Amino acid sequence: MGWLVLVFDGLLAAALIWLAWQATHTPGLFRSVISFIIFGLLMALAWVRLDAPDIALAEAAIGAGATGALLLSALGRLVATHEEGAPWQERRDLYFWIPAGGALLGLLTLAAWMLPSPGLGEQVQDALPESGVQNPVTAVLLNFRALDTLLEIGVLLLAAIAIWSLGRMPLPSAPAVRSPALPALGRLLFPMFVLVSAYLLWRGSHAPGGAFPAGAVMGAGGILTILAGAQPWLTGSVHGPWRMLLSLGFAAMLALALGVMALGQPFFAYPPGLAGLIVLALELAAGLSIAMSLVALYLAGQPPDHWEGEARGE
Amino acid sequence: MTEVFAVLVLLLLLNIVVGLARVLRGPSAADRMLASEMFSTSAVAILLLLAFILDSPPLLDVALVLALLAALAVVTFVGRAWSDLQSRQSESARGMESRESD
Amino acid sequence: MIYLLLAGVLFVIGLHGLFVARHLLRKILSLNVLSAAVFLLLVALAREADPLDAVPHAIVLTGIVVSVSATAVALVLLVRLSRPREDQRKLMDEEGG
Amino acid sequence: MSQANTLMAVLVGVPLVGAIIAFVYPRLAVSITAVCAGVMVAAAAGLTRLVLSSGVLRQDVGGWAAPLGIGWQVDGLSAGLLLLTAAVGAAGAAHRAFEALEQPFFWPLWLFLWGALNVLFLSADLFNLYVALEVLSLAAVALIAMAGGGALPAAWRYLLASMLGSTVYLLGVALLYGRYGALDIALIADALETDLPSALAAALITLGLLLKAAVFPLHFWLPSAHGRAPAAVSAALSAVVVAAAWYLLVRLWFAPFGAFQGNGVGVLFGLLGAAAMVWGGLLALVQHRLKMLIAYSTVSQFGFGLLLLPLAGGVGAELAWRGAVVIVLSHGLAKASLFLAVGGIARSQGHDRLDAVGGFGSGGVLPWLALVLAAASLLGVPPTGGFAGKWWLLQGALAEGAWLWVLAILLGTLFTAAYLSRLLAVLLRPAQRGPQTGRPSPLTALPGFVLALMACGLGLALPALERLLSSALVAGGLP
Repeated sequence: MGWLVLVFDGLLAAALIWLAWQATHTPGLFRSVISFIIFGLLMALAWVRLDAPDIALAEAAIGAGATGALLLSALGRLVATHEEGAPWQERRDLYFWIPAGGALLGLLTLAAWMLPSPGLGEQVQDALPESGVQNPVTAVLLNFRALDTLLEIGVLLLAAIAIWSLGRMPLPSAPAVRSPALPALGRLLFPMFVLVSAYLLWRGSHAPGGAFPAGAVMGAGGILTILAGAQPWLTGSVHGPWRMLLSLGFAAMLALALGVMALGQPFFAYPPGLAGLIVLALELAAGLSIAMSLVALYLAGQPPDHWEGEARGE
Repeated sequence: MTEVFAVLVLLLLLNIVVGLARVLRGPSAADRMLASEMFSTSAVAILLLLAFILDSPPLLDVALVLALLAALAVVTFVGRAWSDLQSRQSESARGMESRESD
Repeated sequence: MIYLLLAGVLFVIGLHGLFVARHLLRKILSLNVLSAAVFLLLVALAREADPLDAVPHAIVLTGIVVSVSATAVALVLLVRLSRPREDQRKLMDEEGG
Repeated sequence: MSQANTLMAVLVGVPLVGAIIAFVYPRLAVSITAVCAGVMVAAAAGLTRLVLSSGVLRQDVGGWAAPLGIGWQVDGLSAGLLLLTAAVGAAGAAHRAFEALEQPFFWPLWLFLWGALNVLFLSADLFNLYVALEVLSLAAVALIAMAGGGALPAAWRYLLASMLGSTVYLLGVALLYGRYGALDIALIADALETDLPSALAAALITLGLLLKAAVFPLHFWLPSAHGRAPAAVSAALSAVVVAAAWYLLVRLWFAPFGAFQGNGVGVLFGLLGAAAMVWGGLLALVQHRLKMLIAYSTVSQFGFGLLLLPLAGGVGAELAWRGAVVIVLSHGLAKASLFLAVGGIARSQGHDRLDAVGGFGSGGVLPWLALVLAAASLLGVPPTGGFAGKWWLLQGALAEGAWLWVLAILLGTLFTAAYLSRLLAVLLRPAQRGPQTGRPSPLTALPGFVLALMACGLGLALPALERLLSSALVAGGLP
């Protein structure tokens, strides 16, 4: 069995390196983007090999789904998709890069090799009963290091605001060439997306899953329905519900972090006994906001205040 | 039995590696997209097999998510890049006047 | 461990790509490869620890979200950079209509 | 629940809550920002008083102690920078509100920027700092890009540089975590050994931060970004965001990486600082636009802050420390004031070209007064804050007999005088009336003027500053 694992790792590593090179160094932007999407796909396998199913889930949802959709749609919106000549300017710079890169690689690997990696596994195990959940990753994310997660959800909201601040959507979101299959596919698959994300959310408290993969799946479903031409309630106007939904996760976490102080607890310290319930509520709110943010990132600009009927491919 | 599965996993991974040539050679964007779809199908199969070998049910969830979201990339591709390419081609077929007036 | 080496190689590839790539989209891809390398290193280290350490996993999850957000902003900025005139025309159309 | 915990929670929570409200209800944005600004100025002042009375404060976020949870830590240095952030944040917001531009997304982005800065100055956790740095960069990029046109490429370069900077930083953090199994600065400082992984981590983290701080020779993105952004944004970026990267450098090189000091590392920083002063000064001398001149002056002035590191180990350490911090604080106030003043002048004239802009009094008297006062502090005319800082830094260098750094300080001051004289030469021209359409409200000049007064007044608050920056109130102590 040992050699099988070794061959598997070797093949995976070789493929990843090759794909990374393809994505960054070969002519043809479309080819680069496709290579990068496959890179994400294989990274999910690498995470599985490294015993990190939580990250594998996120990578599967993000790498294969959301980032792919973002990159492809950006590619479609770029004016010059064709790129002439070599993807980089001078091959002379290799005289610098080969020794420099080699030295960096050697240093990094040597340093990484020397690391004892004591880790915090034991502390996490000890504190797990008090965290309110059984999945250690969820416990770290939503209890021990909840401040990081608060800021992370904040980054998503911030990215959506930043993108809206850059202007309106650059192009109507409906495809230029209409396919009758798309709306049908969207309608057919959307319930599946909702179901799977609800399942992942529920799994999160005791097994890999949780707000992020759930939100990413839900966001992917949202992008699908937009592609299928059903988005009238997603308006950029102040009166629509979208702004509230975008901020829901961030607002809920902040309200909780500050709210517990009214109960005499320090900032972000969950009252004993309520931790499990709080984590679940936070995951629900965060998941919804993550989904909404991903859709906002995909639209690449502030959507119109009113969608016109014709833009929806009806 | 797990031995057989492990060999299968390896074969599937090899399948991906060989298939990468299709991504490299194209020639058309659709070829590349289809090849990448083949990869996600293979990856789902690898994950399912690994879930049995390692006896780790979370991997089934990963496979599920991967299977669902792989559809998204294709749909985006069809909906955006492909149709854009087509409309651009038809546009350039119509002549260059419209472009110069821009 | 093969994954530590992999992380190193990916880091160098990403760095090189970032500096020499001409097209801006490829610079974004390079940055993503770069951060994937760092995440890989973190998780590979977590695996060495005994018992399995959940903190790097959480850190990487946070990092992935952050990098997706930054990538999205960069992509939109790139699109705006590449077609400024068209954007302005669209904006004018909107304000006119 | 202690008072310190409440104050820190307010500094983090209030701007973020404000950002949400400003985004969801744009009509309330200005008033909610005003409320937040008031609360944060009060909280920063309260926290500073608390530090003065009870020493270094430390809190565990969420009740989880350090290796597992995230710690907040406030000492004299972070209190000073929190105060600077509050002053510049409030003044910039007021300037923007008086300008009355129709850009509703400015307010949530501004509050995000402010919140991220507060987290940065509070947090003692390396990964939490990473996330805060990302929030900071994204908000800053969006604020720069808001100006449109030529600001877009600047925003793009800034985004790319800071994404690379944070990735390199994170790689360093990963190595440290793999080495010590902790992310808390104090814990790592206790455990640090001078081996290869730690040295590499120190180098990577420093490189990432230098990229974010735009230190020579990694300054390529800064001037165009700071020069093209809207006035309030340039003020915040140049005054506080650059200072934040400097703060992290000092924090890390004083406590955990202090063990590597003395291997010529300090000299390296000093040379970088000196080079930044000269190069930034030279480029400031050849600029054709007011805002670009001021932006290059930031590259140059940052060099003074870096001189702290070569001086930190010797007998003049405490003087140099006090001097460098005061320079950074007074530079922040003066630079923000300059950007706000020039922003007002540029708006009234319709441009900010050095050869064509009108003299003293064009577009109101107040911005010109602010300009003069801020320039005096930047130059180091007694009794301004800038003078006190440079004096202490020079005293520290003299006490150690470090003639190279004495020379650098004098040279830097000379360059400052040279490029500021170009600015002040404009004063002597006859006043011009700009186009009537672009006349801003006279109130817009007020915040910048107040900041300039504060920069000068800093020189009168020296006893309090001396107490705040005394070695007893520095977390981890002076090395």
